[in-house]
Amino acid sequence: MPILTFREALNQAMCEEMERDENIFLLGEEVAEYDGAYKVSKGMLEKFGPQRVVDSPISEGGFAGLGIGAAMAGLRPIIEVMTWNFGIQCFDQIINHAAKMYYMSGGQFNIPIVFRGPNGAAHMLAAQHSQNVDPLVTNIPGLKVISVSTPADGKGLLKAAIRDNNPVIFLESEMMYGLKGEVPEGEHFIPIGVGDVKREGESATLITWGKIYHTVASAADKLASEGIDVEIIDPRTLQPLDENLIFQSVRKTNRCVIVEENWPFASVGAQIADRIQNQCFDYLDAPIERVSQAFTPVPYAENLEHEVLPSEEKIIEAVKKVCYIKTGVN
Amino acid sequence: MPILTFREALNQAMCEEMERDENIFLLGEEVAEYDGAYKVSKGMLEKFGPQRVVDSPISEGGFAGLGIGAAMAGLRPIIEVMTWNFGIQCFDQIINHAAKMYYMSGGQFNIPIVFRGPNGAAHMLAAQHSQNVDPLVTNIPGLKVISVSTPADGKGLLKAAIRDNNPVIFLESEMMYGLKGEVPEGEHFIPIGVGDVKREGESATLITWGKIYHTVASAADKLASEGIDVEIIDPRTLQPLDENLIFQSVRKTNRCVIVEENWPFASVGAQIADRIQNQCFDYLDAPIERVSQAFTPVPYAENLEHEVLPSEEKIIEAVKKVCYIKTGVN
Amino acid sequence: MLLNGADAMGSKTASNYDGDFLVSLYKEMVFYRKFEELVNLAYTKRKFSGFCHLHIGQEAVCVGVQRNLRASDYILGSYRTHTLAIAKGISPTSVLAELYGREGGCSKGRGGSMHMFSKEHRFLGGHGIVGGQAPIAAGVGFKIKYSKEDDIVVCLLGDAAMNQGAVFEAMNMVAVWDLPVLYLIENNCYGMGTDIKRTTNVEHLHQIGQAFNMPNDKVDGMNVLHVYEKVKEVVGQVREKRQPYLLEVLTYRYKGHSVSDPGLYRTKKEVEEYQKLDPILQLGEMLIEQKLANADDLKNWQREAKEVVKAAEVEAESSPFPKNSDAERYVFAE
Amino acid sequence: MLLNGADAMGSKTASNYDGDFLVSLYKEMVFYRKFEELVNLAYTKRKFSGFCHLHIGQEAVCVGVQRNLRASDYILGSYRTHTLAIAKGISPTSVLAELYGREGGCSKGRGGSMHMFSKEHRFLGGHGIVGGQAPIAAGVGFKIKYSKEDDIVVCLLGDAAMNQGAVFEAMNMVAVWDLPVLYLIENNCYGMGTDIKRTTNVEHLHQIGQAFNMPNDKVDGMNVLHVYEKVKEVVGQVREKRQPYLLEVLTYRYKGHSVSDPGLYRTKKEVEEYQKLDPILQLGEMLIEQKLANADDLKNWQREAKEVVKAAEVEAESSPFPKNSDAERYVFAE
Ligand SMILES: Cc1ncc(C[n+]2csc(CCOP(=O)(O)OP(=O)(O)O)c2C)c(N)n1
Ligand SMILES: Cc1ncc(C[n+]2csc(CCOP(=O)(O)OP(=O)(O)O)c2C)c(N)n1
Ligand SMILES: [Mg+2]
Ligand SMILES: [Mg+2]
Repeated sequence: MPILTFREALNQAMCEEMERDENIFLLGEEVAEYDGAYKVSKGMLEKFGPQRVVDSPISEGGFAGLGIGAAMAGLRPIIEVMTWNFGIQCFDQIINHAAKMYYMSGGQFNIPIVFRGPNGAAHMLAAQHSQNVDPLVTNIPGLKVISVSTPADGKGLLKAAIRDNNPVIFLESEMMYGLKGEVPEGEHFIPIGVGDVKREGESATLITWGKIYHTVASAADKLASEGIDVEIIDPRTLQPLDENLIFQSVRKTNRCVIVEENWPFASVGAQIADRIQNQCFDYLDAPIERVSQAFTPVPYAENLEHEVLPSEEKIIEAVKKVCYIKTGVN
Repeated sequence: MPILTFREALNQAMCEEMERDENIFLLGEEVAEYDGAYKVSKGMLEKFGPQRVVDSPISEGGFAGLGIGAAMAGLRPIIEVMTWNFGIQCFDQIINHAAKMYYMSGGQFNIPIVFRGPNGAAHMLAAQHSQNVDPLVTNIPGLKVISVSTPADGKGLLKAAIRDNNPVIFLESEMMYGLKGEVPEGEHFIPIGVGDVKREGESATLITWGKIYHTVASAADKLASEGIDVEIIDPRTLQPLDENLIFQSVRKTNRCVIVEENWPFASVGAQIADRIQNQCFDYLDAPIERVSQAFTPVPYAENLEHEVLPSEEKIIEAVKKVCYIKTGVN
Repeated sequence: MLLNGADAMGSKTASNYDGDFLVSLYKEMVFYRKFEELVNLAYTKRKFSGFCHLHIGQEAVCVGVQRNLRASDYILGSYRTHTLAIAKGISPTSVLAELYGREGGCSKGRGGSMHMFSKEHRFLGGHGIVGGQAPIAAGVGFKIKYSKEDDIVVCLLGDAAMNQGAVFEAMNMVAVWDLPVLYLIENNCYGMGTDIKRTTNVEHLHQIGQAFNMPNDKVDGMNVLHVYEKVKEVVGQVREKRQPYLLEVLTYRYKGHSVSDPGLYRTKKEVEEYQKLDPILQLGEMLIEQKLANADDLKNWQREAKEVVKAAEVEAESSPFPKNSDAERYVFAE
Repeated sequence: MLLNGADAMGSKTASNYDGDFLVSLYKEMVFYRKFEELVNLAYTKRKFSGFCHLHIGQEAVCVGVQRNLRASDYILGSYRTHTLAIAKGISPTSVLAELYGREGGCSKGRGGSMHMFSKEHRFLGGHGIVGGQAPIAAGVGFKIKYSKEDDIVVCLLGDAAMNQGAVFEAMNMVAVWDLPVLYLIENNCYGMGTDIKRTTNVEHLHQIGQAFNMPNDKVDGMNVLHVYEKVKEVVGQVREKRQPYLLEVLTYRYKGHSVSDPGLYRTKKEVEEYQKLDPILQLGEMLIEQKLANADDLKNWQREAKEVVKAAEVEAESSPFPKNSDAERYVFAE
């Protein structure tokens, strides 16, 4: 299977879909002549021309709405936000308009649109460039939300997002664009709402998604060398959430740690924990533990940033806690 | 004690504080000459003049930022959003600026500001006028969040919010402005972060806040008549949350229902459930149940709206469920 | 004090028009007025609830649009669009059924007063967030250009909506990309209780178009013939040049911002002054002057309109409420 | 092709100025340049990370502001504000310490390149959201008026920031409320890789002020004397009239948008053309012409500046990293 970087996989997904359907277009800041701020749309201007790959002004709220209008009239926009920090400027259009249009028009105007871009902390970008919006968008009915961790999932789910007839929020990560992985050619398509068992195991269930998955995976390797054999569930789609996959795993392992690279309060992790306690109450041998960001704006200084983000050590510690294994720290 | 409506109690809080400190001003759409869209600022223009009670253009993002700037320079703004549906337009300024300024300036620029206004569904206002933002703002470090259910709490906590040296999100409800209750005169001050036991009981803990509290209270009366004696905890402040008060109650009753007038996913209710399962694991005799809105945009038609919002019946049913009492429905 | 400056309708006067045409304009406006009067009454009688914003006084705008657009052109507006929806072809019955929260409503009772929609009639809402429709309209213009079609979009905005950043961003994009969008400001002098002069700094709102080098002008919105001619000209220009336009219609709303607003922020006298310029009144006088009708005709037409609206109401009320079990439909399309 | 139109500096020429003054301007600009060159190098050497936006080519703007503001006036800017911070009085050492993520940084290492702050110097950021500082600046203006003070606010914005709705909303409010805010557009021709001509429709960005009836003008930003005079005039006007102003400074950035941008969207030739107009070069030639300096002097001053910056770096690097245990400080004030 071909090995692609994350950005290549996403690029391939968009190109394949745009070749298939000429109503699809890509619009955002720097997506055309600059090949994308993070080069995700590299070569697409050349391939599809300036009508279908459109550089926008720095007017996030405006062009989000423009995408929604184009979708109402029959196109299928892909809107790139340079990062989701700026995507917050689209919230009025996404939350008040895109998410509600189909319902409030009594089923007349569905909005087939994808809003995509990098999300969450990268490296030393400080408070205004490190926001993870996943809890904010998953709370809203009418939006589908995807957060991917591997190039293959990226391709398969971006294709699904583009073909979906509803607004889809697609969350990427600056730090992952260069990450390589095997990516199936052509019609590689992963249905929205289907999670993935990224690692099988018996000792405990680790639930995670997005960039931090890779930290979880390496923590799992370390744990394995200590004889702790965790299962990793990556829901991939956060909205709708593949709850059954999660419940099955927890009912098997009886222990669960949720790892998210975000603030803990009213987060996706909180939601998952609640669903598990409610649906797997009698199966749990220990309280569900969560690893998330310290509840502070993300600092610039490298040491502080490391301090507030989830880390391998914190994950390992949490797994040991649910397994009732004493660590030096506890 | 004087009986006041909710709007009078809030008005009193603002007036008392503005009399005390001339750096406090009120700004928002229709707050001055119109006395407020919901008459919360009635008479304030006359009392304080047009410099301190300011009608703004319909520029939510802009005047949110204006408030932040005024706060950086030494004033203490109260910014009224006509409803929180439009407050979403302030999110870039609230989330990216107000919440992060103190941290990213290394402790130099704190932002003493209150953003207040009605929140959540009212009656037949349809999808774009029924949004409850509590999960969206509680996820953000650097913001304090208050959601009140009685006139007295409204006064005491609005005074605390105005005196706080940080951004405070203060959530009210159109439907409650006319609600009456006893309100202490003068220096009635409720510290932020302190919850309230609104009703004592042994059978189960009901956790709720904001307008839906009143539905919960009447459900509690009905349950009492059936011999089910619930305790009602109203955290009042959602961020920071008075977790200990919640834990104490659940450790006593061993059963818990969380009722929120909002969508369930990644909500404040989910957060509370997670904290309880984590901290009261061995005390729980039943899974925590949650009552919340159906996961749909809020419909206009009265019957549909009733259908999707939490109701007395749904609350009673959930309480019986955690008490393992069979109902007709289950 | 009243309308800010007049406007050209070329050398045309009422006598340039066909009599039947003028009568039909009259009847059309009367219909809109009677429709909103019934809605007002129904709301007061609590036949429905929520917010309810009436268009009374602003009827000439609907005519301007109704007469100059093609069925395939698109319209978007604010929450004050019961009659605009009718002007675009949606049946009065289904607008009323929508107000009454019925399955037969043009948005199946899910949207209500602020959210009229009809895909069939290319009526793209009915929007409740002030100015929110402006970027959406830009997107519809984008689609038209993208697909090389020759339709246009009209996006109606209130005067106070001009202070929304989203509206500026939208106008900038349509200007830069040459999209066929007519932004039509209904300047009814107030945003809720706030005189627009208190929240903008330009003399005329259409001058905001200068920030985008967008052609712009204003028209007397109390004179239906002026509105008709100006909208015709401007629609023609947008359609031909495939470029946007910003048109300010100077009008006035007689009723409160919404039915529950007592309107204490303006004098009775001010309202009365505007009512002297009432578009229906003005055209009625013209009809009589031109001997196209007499006072009884006018009265009859008004009665007839009232009857049609009444009949529509009866029909609307016979539409069923949505089924409770359908509450969770229409969240996602297949 | 290059700068869009000239601008008045009255009848003044270089000979109108005191020689020491001209020399001091030169040294000031050289200092900013050398500072950013060191920052560039340090970033390339990975002494710090994150985003890093340099101001090289735009030095005259800092001078314009530095020379015409009082210590009690306020400044806000974007993420491209290392040297603007210095211009407002923040020590070069603490700017560098901030870049290096040290406790001694002007934001205690919490903010980094994009978030310089100093309460003492009334430097209110250092903002990372394009245009986000514009409404905040309006609020500072509001406070000044509220408290009847006589300071003013200068808010710097990039050319591309003019497409942000928040900026429009802010300009409208300062215009309506007569707030003493000078919005200063640094038009360096690009927003990242996008030529500003591709995303706005006006010939000159300052014309956007027309939408708010706000006085506005432009100035050649490559000529430091022009900038000095124009900013002086405009600052004086804002201070005296207590009304806002929109000033466009036509300038150019030589380096990439950020240090990691190779700048492929423009030709080498274009950059070179602008560099011929370099403000430091121009003033240096003037000094020589006026016999206020010779080539060696210029070189010496450049060397001196470099040394001062180098020393500042050494000092900055001796500042400790923040304590890990302090990671959760500064979320809330007492
Ligand atoms: C973003 C936003 N802010 C505030 C409101 C509340 N609101 C509804 S209508 C209105 C006044 C709008 O006035 P204008 O644009 O002139 O339209 P008109 O009502 O006069 O037709 C306001 C403030 C809203 N719906 N949306
Ligand atoms: C709201 C927002 N959108 C996008 C970005 C990403 N971004 C950072 S700088 C920039 C270009 C801004 O150009 P301009 O305003 O001309 O300032 P310059 O960089 O030229 O100084 C962009 C798009 C951002 N920081 N904020
Ligand atoms: Mg109006
Ligand atoms: Mg620029």
